[in-house]
Amino acid sequence: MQSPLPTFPEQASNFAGNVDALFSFILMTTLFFAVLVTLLIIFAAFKFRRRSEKEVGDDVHGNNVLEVGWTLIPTIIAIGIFAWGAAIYVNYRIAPTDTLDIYVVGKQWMWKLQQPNGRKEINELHIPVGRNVKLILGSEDVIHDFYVPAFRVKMDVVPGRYNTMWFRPVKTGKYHFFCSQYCGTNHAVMGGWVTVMEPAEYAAWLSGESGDVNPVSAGERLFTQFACVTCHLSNGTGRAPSLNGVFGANVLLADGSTVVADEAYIRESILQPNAKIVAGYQPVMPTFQGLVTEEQIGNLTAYIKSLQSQPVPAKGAGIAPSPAGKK
Amino acid sequence: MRTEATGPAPEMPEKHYLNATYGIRSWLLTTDHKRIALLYLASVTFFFFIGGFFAMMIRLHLLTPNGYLLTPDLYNRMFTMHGVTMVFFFLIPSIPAILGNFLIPLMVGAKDLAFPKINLLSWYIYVVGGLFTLWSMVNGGLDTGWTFYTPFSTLYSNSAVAPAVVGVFITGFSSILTGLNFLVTVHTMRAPGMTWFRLPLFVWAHYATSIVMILGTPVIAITLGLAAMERVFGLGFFNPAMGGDPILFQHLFWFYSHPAVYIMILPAMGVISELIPTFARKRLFGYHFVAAASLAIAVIGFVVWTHHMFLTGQSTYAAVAFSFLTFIVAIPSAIKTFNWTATLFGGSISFDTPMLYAFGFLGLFMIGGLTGLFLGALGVDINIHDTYFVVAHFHYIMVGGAVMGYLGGLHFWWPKITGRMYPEWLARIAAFILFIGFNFTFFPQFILGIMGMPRRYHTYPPEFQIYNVMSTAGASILAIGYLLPMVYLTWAAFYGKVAGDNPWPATGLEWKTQSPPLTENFEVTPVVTWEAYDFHNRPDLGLDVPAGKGSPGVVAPAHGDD
Amino acid sequence: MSEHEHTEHIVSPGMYLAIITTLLILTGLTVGAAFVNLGRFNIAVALLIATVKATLVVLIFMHAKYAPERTKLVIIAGIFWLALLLFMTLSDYASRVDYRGVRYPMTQIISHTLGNRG
Amino acid sequence: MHRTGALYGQFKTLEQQKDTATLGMWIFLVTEVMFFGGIMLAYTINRHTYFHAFAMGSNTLSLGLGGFNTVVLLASSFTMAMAVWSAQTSKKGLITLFLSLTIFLGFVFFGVKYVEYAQKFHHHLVPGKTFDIFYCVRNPAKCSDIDAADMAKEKEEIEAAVQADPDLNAHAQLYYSAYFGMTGLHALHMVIGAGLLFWLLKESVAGRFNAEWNNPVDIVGLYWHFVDIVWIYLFPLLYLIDRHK
Ligand code: HEA
Ligand code: HEA
Ligand code: HEC
Ligand code: CUA
Ligand SMILES: [Cu+2]
Repeated sequence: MQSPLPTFPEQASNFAGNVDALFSFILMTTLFFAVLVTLLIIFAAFKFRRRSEKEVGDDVHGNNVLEVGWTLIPTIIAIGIFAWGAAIYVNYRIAPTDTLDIYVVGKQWMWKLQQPNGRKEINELHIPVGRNVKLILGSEDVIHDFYVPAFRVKMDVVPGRYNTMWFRPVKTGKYHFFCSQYCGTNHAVMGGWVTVMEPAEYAAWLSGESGDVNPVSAGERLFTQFACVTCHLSNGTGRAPSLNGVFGANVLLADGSTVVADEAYIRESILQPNAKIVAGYQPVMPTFQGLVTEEQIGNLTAYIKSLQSQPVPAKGAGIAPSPAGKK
Repeated sequence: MRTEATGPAPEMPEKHYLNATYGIRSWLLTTDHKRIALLYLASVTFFFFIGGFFAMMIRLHLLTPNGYLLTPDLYNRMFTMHGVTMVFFFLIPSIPAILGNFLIPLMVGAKDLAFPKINLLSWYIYVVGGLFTLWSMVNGGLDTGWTFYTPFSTLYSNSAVAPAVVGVFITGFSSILTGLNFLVTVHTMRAPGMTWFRLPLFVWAHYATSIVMILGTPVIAITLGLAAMERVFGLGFFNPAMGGDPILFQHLFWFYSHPAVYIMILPAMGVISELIPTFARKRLFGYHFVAAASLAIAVIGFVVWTHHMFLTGQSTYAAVAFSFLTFIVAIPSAIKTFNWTATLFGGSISFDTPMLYAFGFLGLFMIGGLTGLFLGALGVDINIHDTYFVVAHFHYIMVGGAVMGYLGGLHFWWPKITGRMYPEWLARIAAFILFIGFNFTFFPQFILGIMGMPRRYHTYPPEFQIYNVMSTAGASILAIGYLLPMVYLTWAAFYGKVAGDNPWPATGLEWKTQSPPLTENFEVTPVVTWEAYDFHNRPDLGLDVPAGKGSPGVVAPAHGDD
Repeated sequence: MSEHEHTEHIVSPGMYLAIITTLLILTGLTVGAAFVNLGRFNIAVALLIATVKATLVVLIFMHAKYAPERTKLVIIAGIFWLALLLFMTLSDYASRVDYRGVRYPMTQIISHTLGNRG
Repeated sequence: MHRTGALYGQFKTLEQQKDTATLGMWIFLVTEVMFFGGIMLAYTINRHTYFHAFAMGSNTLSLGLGGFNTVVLLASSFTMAMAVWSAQTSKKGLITLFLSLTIFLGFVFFGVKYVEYAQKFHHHLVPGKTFDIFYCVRNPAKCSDIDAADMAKEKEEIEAAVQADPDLNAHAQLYYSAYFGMTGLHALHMVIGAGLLFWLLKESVAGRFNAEWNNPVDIVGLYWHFVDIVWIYLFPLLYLIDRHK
């Protein structure tokens, strides 16, 4: 850190300047009163100290002019501070319309964040500098709070409802974010980093070229990004079969034959889905020929393989299991 | 009437409330408000040291960023139990149930409170509630934060929430009964001549406090009751899985708990309003304004509660309205501060220990209160809500303000309570240590808050460490500061110099009876013919009133108004 | 202390009888009104009748009508504070624009935000 | 404090003592208002948000039983008022009679409440794990106390309500949370009131009350009437939601 006794963190959002300006204004006015009153007390304590054992003070009841004065002046100042504060807050609560919307879900004790294109992150948020960003906040269990000190903004994440917060990052860099509403054992480690990037960098990051080397997690991201997830629900209730446990299993096809789901079969299913139709399903899967690179197919396959150990739902199994409830 | 400087050295009176009867039973079954006050003193002090122990654990753990002293779960239990004990079992009952209980009947010239048995009952309720909470502390502890936010407290916490909540629920009724007793006493038990506007401001402050206790406490009771039933029987008002609303809990909680902060500060303000005139030997400047400010705080204090919820997603309009009201409620405190300061001018100021505490109160309460304005300002609260800035704010008011006021009051009335003086120089040193230690502990926390360190963190990024070290160092000084008075006040109660009826001298009715007082308080019911803090028309105090400086004698009507 | 030497006012049994009869009639009325479709005014009518009944009980059965001013002040303070609690809180609920009055079950939140694979 | 006859030592006159005690009771009642206020607030918000569930829940209550209990409680308020009158006019026999009547009516109320509660337990309508709004509709055999016509009507109502509110089962629990919370607290107050009445009865049999000294009767009366007022509100709020169909 810069100085041995640091104070304000960096000002990295559109709100930071305003919030700090108001803070300094209140600091100045309150300091004025505090210093004034303190000096008066010290002065009086010296000037009017008791000089003989039996001395008494003056016989004064009060002074109405003074009373009115020191009622009105603080009132006016207080209302001024209120108005300034309210202006910032209203601006903060009412988001502009052209925002980059990011879904944020808090759960004990991690954050899941999702970019508009479906790319998901855990305890990390990547955003472009200069864009208005709106976070849509939901919770899976208890109340959390998304807080970025460098942006000077926070908002509670309340189960049972959505809250929103918005800001515009104005400086690239990496900033801490915290959970700032007490949520249980690991409340203090439920944080992460916001990375503010140049727009071009952000676009590149978003398309997923950079970063991930782990094929399974890369595959998982692609699985969302290409919207496979919208049909292949893991619990088997979607339009397409659940892919849990598929790899290596015998698949019954619509024509009565069976086939072993190996790498080739997966690859074929992605590129020519209608070649082999799974029994009980409609041939509605679009082809991804030309949309996916070889590398991505590899990643997807790796991900599907990783689902081998996931529980296989009974076909058409009931409603989505409730993710809520006691941990 | 004796004044100590002239007459022979005072002696202990032969008969007083302490030696009227003997034995454990005579204490546990007493209906004497003065003895009940001492029962409260013992139990409240006990809880203060328990709470203080938790505080020390917190501070020691936070010495290093990773804190090796406690596990995360244990840390969470520490700050929760610290908050719960300090708020519900120490600060809320401290001044009202100890000093208020002891002094209000004396100050209004009554033989006892209106309902002495209910007064005793309230102490037993307090003890039962305390036992429940202690029991929960040793049986799994409590890790919800003192605010008990749902659904964490009702559905997720693995700690002993139910007994703790029941404990706080029960204790609430002790507070209700105390408030009820005070209100009725002030209305119907005043001595002849003790009109409303001759009441000491300590009584006014307690009248206002009682209003808050009466109207607010039942709401926390039902709220915690519902939360307990939700945890135990599955009621659903706060359970989002059933369509209930966790924010409703916060509304109900803060409807009480914001006004409750005024339960904690108003009595301390009452103490200060006694100390300053006494040690400046001068009327309190603007008596009527200070009395009215107490009532205004009590009333307006009820309509600002959502300032604790600005960022929960309450309606933007509501937040703006409540922020406005928050600034309005600060004004009566400002009025009081200015009137206290003005009282000093033209006074004859001495620096006895109680007055040192009064000075400490003025400075620290002011800082605490003024930082409340930062939090009340919506635009700034977005940043510092739930950071250490809040922690510093409320410790400045509650420890720097209320506890200083409490200790000041304890020293001031100790001679009345025990009949004996505390050691003056030791007491001054202790007050000084407390002041230094306090600022060392809590000032760095403001900066931590500005830097963005959230509260209730058992571990923190290393850039916050330097201020945490300062804070922990300060807390160690503070601990010594608290131990000293505890030791010497106890000592003084038995071996201190005999004080006499009115050692300071002060003007209140409580000083017109012997120290310690009789069980019936006064030998004959006093008739009041003077205004509060009037040093000029009180020849019985034996002070040098400059000729012509006194106001013409005030003649009292035969009996008081209502 | 008090110097209102108010002599006790004794309400006659006839008066009590009149009140209890009125209360019973009003009870019938409130049940009857519930079976008429008044739309959103059903609740208003029900509360109005209840308030009339409560007022009768307070004034006559509880002798508030003959009580000193101080007692009346206490009653009014009670009602006023109850109103503060109810209306100040409801003002928040009523003015939430973003998601007015709607609360979502948690399952729905999760599937909205993260698809069913949350 | 020492007691001289009826006068406690901290007071100077009986007048002052009575004045004090009455004021104390009124202030206590104000705390009760705030106590019930909290749960009223929860009720109001949820009734507004989940009106269908509340209407459906309300319609499962028996108007007959609820109405009967309302009459019983009002009547007990009347007898209580008469007990106070008897005390004020020193009619010692009548005090005992009216106090007994009040207690009797109180117990009638408990009896009816017991029947109502038992039925709700039986029908799995108590919030918690076993709660199931469809229980009776699905297991008509287990709910033989509902006759066929009512059952058909209930089924229809529930189906209509599910149409309007798919999460009916959860939200109906909120209604029953309100129902049990509010009536339960009310019943608790009545239990306390009944205890106080028994004590009064004992004192009145001993001939303690007369025109000079009737403070306890008066004060317990205030409390009993207050409990009645709570019910005056609870009855329409819980039993009379959306009854017209
Ligand atoms: C005794 C306790 C006490 C008292 C008296 C106060 C008094 C005040 N408090 Fe504080 N507060 C707490 C205890 C207290 N508070 C606690 C415990 C919390 C945290 C709870 C939790 O979450 O755990 C809290 C939290 C808290 C918050 C929520 C913060 C957050 O969580 O984001 C806010 C926001 O508005 C606030 C504001 C105020 C204000 C405006 C006052 C005012 O009443 C202060 C008035 C005093 C002055 C203003 C000083 C004197 C005046 C002058 C010297 C003249 C100059 C004045 C002007 C120019 C106006 N407090
Ligand atoms: C009246 C109220 C009151 C009082 C007096 C105090 C007193 C103190 N408080 Fe506390 N505090 C609260 C009310 C109070 N607090 C509340 C409501 C919270 C919020 C809880 C929550 O978030 O839920 C809180 C939270 C809180 C935190 C934040 C925890 C967190 O958010 O993670 C911290 C951290 O420093 C702290 C410290 C202290 C210290 C050092 C003292 C010191 O002043 C205490 C000094 C006293 C003693 C030390 C006792 C006497 C001495 C001995 C017994 C000697 C032997 C002991 C040793 C030396 C080990 N308090
Ligand atoms: C519009 C819906 C849809 C989308 C989008 C979709 N699928 Fe499918 N998928 C289906 C359906 C329907 C079937 C079953 C019928 C079939 O075999 O074509 C299927 C079958 C499969 C199978 C064979 C499953 C088995 O159990 O044998 C695999 C593997 C597969 N899809 C992978 C993918 C991948 C990878 C993606 C994304 C890159 C994807 N799908 C996107 C609808 C979809
Ligand atoms: Cu999540 Cu704190
Ligand atoms: Cu507050």
